Amino acid sequence: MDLRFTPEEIAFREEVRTFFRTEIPAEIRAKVSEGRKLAREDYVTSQRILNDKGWAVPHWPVEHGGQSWSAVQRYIFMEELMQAAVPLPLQFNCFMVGPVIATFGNEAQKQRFLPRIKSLEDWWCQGFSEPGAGSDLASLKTRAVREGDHYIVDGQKTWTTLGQYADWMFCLARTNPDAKKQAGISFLLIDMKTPGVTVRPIITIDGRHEVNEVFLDNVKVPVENLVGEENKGWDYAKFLLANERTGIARIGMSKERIARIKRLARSTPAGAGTMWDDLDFRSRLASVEIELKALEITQMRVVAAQATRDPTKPDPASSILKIKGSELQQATTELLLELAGPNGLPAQRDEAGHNDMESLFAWADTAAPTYFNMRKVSIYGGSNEIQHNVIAKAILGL
Amino acid sequence: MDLRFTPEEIAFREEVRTFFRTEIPAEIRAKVSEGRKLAREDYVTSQRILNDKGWAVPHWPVEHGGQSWSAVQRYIFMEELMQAAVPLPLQFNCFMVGPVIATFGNEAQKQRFLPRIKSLEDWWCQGFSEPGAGSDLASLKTRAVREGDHYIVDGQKTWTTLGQYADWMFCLARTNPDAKKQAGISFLLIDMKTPGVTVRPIITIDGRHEVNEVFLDNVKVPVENLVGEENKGWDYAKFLLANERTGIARIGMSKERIARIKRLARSTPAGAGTMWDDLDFRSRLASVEIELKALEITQMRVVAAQATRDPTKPDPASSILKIKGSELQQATTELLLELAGPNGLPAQRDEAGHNDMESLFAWADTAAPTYFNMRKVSIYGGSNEIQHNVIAKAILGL
Amino acid sequence: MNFDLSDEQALLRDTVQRWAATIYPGLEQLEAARRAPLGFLENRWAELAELGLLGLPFAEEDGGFGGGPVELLVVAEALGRALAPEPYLASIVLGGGALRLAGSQAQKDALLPGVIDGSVRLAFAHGEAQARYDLNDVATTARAVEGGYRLDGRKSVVLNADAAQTLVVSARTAGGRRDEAGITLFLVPADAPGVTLAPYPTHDGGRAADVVLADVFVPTEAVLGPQDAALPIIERIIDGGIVALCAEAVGLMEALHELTIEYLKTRKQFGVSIGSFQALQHKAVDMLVALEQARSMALYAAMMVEAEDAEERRVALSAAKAQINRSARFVGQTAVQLHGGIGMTMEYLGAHHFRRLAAIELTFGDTPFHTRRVASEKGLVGAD
Amino acid sequence: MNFDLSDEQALLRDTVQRWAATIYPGLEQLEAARRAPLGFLENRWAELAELGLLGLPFAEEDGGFGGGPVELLVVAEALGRALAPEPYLASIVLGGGALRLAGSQAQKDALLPGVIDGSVRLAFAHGEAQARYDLNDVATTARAVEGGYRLDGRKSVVLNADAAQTLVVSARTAGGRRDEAGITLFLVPADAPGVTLAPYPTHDGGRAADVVLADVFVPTEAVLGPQDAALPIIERIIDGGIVALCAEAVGLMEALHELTIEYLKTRKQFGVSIGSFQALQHKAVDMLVALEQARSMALYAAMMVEAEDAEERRVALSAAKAQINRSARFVGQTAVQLHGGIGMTMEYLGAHHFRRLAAIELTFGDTPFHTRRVASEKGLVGAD
Repeated sequence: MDLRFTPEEIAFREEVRTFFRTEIPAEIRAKVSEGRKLAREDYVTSQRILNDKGWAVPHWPVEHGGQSWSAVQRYIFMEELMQAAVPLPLQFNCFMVGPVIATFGNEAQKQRFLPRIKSLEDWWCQGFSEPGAGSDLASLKTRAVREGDHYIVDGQKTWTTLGQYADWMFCLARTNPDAKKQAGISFLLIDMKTPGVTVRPIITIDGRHEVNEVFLDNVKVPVENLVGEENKGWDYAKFLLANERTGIARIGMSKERIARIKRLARSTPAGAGTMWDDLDFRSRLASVEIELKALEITQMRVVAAQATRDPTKPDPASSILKIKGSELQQATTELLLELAGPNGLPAQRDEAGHNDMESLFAWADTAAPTYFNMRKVSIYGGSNEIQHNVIAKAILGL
Repeated sequence: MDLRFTPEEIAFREEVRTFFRTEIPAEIRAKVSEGRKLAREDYVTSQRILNDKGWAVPHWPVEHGGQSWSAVQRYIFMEELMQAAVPLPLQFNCFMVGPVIATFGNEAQKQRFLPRIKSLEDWWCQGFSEPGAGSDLASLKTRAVREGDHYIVDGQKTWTTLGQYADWMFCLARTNPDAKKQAGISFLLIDMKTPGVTVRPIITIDGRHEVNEVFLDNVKVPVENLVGEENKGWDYAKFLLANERTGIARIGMSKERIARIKRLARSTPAGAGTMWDDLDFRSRLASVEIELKALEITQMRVVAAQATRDPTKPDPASSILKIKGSELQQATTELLLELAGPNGLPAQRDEAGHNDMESLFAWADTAAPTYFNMRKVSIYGGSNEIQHNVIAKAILGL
Repeated sequence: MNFDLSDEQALLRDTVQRWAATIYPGLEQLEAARRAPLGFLENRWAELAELGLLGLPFAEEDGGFGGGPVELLVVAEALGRALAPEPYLASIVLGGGALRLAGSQAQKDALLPGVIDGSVRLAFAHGEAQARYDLNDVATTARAVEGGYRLDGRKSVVLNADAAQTLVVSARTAGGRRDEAGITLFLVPADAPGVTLAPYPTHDGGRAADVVLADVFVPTEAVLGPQDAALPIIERIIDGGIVALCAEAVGLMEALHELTIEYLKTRKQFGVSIGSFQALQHKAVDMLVALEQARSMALYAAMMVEAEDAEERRVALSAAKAQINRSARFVGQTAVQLHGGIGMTMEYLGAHHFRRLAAIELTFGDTPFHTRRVASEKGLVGAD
Repeated sequence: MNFDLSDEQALLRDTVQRWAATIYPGLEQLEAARRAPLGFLENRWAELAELGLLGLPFAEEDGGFGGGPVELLVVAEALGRALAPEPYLASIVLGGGALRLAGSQAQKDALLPGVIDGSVRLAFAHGEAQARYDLNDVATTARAVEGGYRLDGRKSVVLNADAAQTLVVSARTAGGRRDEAGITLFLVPADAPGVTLAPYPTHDGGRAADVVLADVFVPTEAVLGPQDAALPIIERIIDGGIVALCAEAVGLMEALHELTIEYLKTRKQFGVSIGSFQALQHKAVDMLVALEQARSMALYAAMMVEAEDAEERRVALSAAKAQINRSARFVGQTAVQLHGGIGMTMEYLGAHHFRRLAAIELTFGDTPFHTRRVASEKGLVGAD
């Protein structure tokens, strides 16, 4: 047992750290750190820089542009990326549809889609959730009926994150209405420019446009855009969701936010000094740091165990990462909002300009939206209640 | 709306407060406050003093020795009693079997038992719980078979609190094995000296002998010791348990413990000063005080509402009192143990005598047993999980 | 001890509830009002005047109705339930509170008729960016000049300042930034030369402004209450604000809990209503417990806000606000969690309750601030 | 990065687990050992010597096996699982740690052979009643006299002192009670004139003693490590103790969690196993999460206990102990709650795990103490 990184791993960490902090534009990283809205171009710029370096999709098979990194290297890469406040390579492209096509797609699909997925020439969105389904994903109602060399797709998707930017959607649709729930579902790739696709914004409690409803009305999808076998889509979705869950602890993001809180606390007036002088505040911050350090080790244990696991089956331990990781992400946003205090109330204070004192609190505008927005992390990707059910069944045998 | 006490109520409070603090021996009250073991005689002494004053059972019907106090007066009486660290009048006598006999017993039973119940000439214990039943009380297995003018009782009871002191037990036994669960149960009064009654101590995690198992082996119980009707015992038990729950928040006890923690903190060395100088400790104490004040008002609201409620039906709001009251009782014991710190580890340090410094921590010996013992309050009287179920169903309609 | 409302109080509650339910039956009406330039519609304010609510806390001899803390509780809870956006807190409770507690008869005569008939609104310009929740932290200055004072400084997050004709401004007439002594209150017309407002929406759907005071002249008669000794009055103004916020939060939590229970009963998943899942039931129960604890402490705040003993009052109000804050956070977060995705959207009414509850936590002191205040004084349980 | 045990470490774990499971298969055997005068049976101590465990942490040149923190982790976790009552912590980790870290070759030669073969046991007499968890708080004095020192003072809750032949005693050779400098360690025979032990059982089923030192003479050779500068060594001794406690707590929590899951599966109520109730399932899951968090931090403690940088080490060890404490409280309390009445009795094995977990919280620093230590230094996340 040796819990330290090897000298090679430390060198690797330095390499990626330096790259992130020198090559990804500081303005983009500042937006991420400060919880400000990223433009489509910010995502694209950042991912192209990674892609040019060969780092947009290091976890993919080497033949499609991946790196032959160890699990530890991949872990280091993601942690450093988050701690440098680099935008995550677009999840839907790099962690979802890409691996599915690389694993289950046919050669033509691989050739056509994968290069544009990793370069973000195509922006993908996810068409899984439906109104009324929630965590019971398999009860989806969208139908795809085969007519000649097309499917005709009808239905409605929701919670489609960043769908307003998307060129393509990967979508679950019911191709056999007579089969049992999970059976009879297929995995389709839909061009968002196809007639019949309508995107409607949903404004979330942070006041932003991040998610959408997508209406599919008589949408013609060529049969060549079916991934894998008809009616086997549920298997591919499970594979994809397992990928989603392992990355969900977002420890690097929480670390980055804690570091930011510490910096801000030193300049935030409180009483005769600053919030940094408030040992009570710092003790509560330390409590979160402690749990986060524990979770980081837990994550490293899961990463180390991945070497000997069947990669197509989800590790139930990832549910622990999901539960605790989301709780800690939320806890950091609560501390950020506490730090902002009454200066966290204004929504668009900058419309008024600042004097020196208010400019000390210019950051505070995004504290509440960040707090509001992060309530989602215990809901999406399988709510924390669902994760509890998963562990109770799969690990505890209850 | 006027949330203050009336001048008459304030005068009443002064009267009972003075009585408790001058008439109940200080040694007995000190034992209660310090979490030390009370001897049987301590209970008897205290209750006799109350009984001589006419205050052992103020909530009983006046014709059996009760007082015509208002709900507010009863509340004030109990709160002041607990805050003065007076031993509660024996629950099994005064709040359980007494009201049942007064309400459902026949005239002979009232004449025979009630005076000795309130004077604690007879010590009663409760024979409800059975091994394997737990919160599912109605699944009890003890049987009573009618033979002439006796019942022959066979079975086993458990968690019989202070059964080692008891002269009598009130007991649920199944008289009709063919009836459905709650039907077919009768409420019997059993003389503990009857052949076939065996009491076995159970040592609890505080290291003390507080509860027992009671074995009933071919025990002859005269038919005149049946309360009310045969097979109607479940109704009387429900009446009794509703009584149990309203008193269970024990706000006065928690207040008394907080006051004691504050006194002790002022003399407990910590760093260069005392624990009272530790604002972090005091903030955590204040958090409990705040919740306790809120619960006190909640309890007063329930008390005020009692005037217009059917007294034979439990108020589901009492489940709120049970949940929060038990959590706060437990929270105070955690703070007490924290205050004790490493000096809370010794179990019988007094065997060694103290110097001045250790005598400052003489109190610390009982901190851990008190903490251990109070884990019971979220378990007994219907576990807090059961209380959640009750509220979900009865109040929320889920 | 008596928790019943008097007939008059019950009537007041029913009146306000009925008005709020009629005017704001749903999100659409609420959003329409919020989109107005001031964040509410002036004709609604006039309706509140007609209902007598704007005169409620003022003495009868001043044209008011002599309502006390219980009346405030009833009104704030009913308005809170409906998320009514009118500036009752800013104008009547805070600004009006300042006039009520410290105004001379002349000042009351000049302003109260307009406040009560709805033609004049007030705002309380006290907080500053560096002060957080410390009421004594005032950097704004007032220099004595011939015939009056000249004010300089910046007031931060002044609730509904853009809707006010007159501002109650605190400024330092003596002492250093954090001294308790040396603070004085002034009545300042919002359109006085040198007053600049920088208004903005707040994250709970309300409005506030930063108020810049640049060499603003006010005459000596503009001094409200005692010179150099306004801090105790400011405390009492904020105490009134705390009572109003506590009651408002109770109304919000009650409504949000009802929405949640309704959702649990109707929303189906895995073929059953999600309210049949025990884990969710227990969380809904914990919400109820938190709500009832908050309700009790709102009552306690109303009971204690007029207590004579300043320390006792301070401990009680802080305890109430701390409990409200804790309950508000738990109820708000749990409601969103139990709703799942829909609870995350602005299209869902409950999300607005959640946002307002979060804002209440940040107003007039957060949980650590008030808990420490309880801890640093004698506390709630005597140790004699 | 590699979390696998080496073959030797895995063998060590299996050996200790097998021994503990054989010797302490249930409560009866455990209670029998605890009833012995010293709270454990001396022949079991000899068995631990035969297994090589008593020499484990000592250097090979001193007759030991050169085991490091991971070996300590493995042994303490396995002994913890079984609630083994032998004084491994007191004698080998603490007392032995003092010798290992500060002993001269002569002192090691004199004592270690006996420690390793089980004929000599040590105890670490450092804590005092007023000190709580502050390692610098030492009121016991050592006056330099001709040929040595005279010690006066009282040591409090010295673990397994009544089983030790030699005590490692801290005393002040300079400075005031809470000064960091001026503390010196001494080797004191337990039967030296003037040493009086007041032993007692502890609430977790173990034993400890107060040690009274009344004008106790020790020769100059009894000084262990540097004069006046023992505090850094004391810190490292306690650091070792923290690693051992963390690992022990993980073993205890693991066993208690298993008992709880077993109980949930077998216990029937309302006609079904109580493990089918979702609310109880979710609590059992929360126990697992707490256990895994604790397991990770025990690993972290072992990894960091030999770090060069004293501040980094201190923050890491405090973080580990704080996490262990929090997990221990949650797992212990929840286990009792899920068991209901049976979990409240000494007849149930799990109740003993609960008691020991509570005692671990009070040993070498509670949660607020260690959280504050993390907060007051640079913390775990850099803010550069």
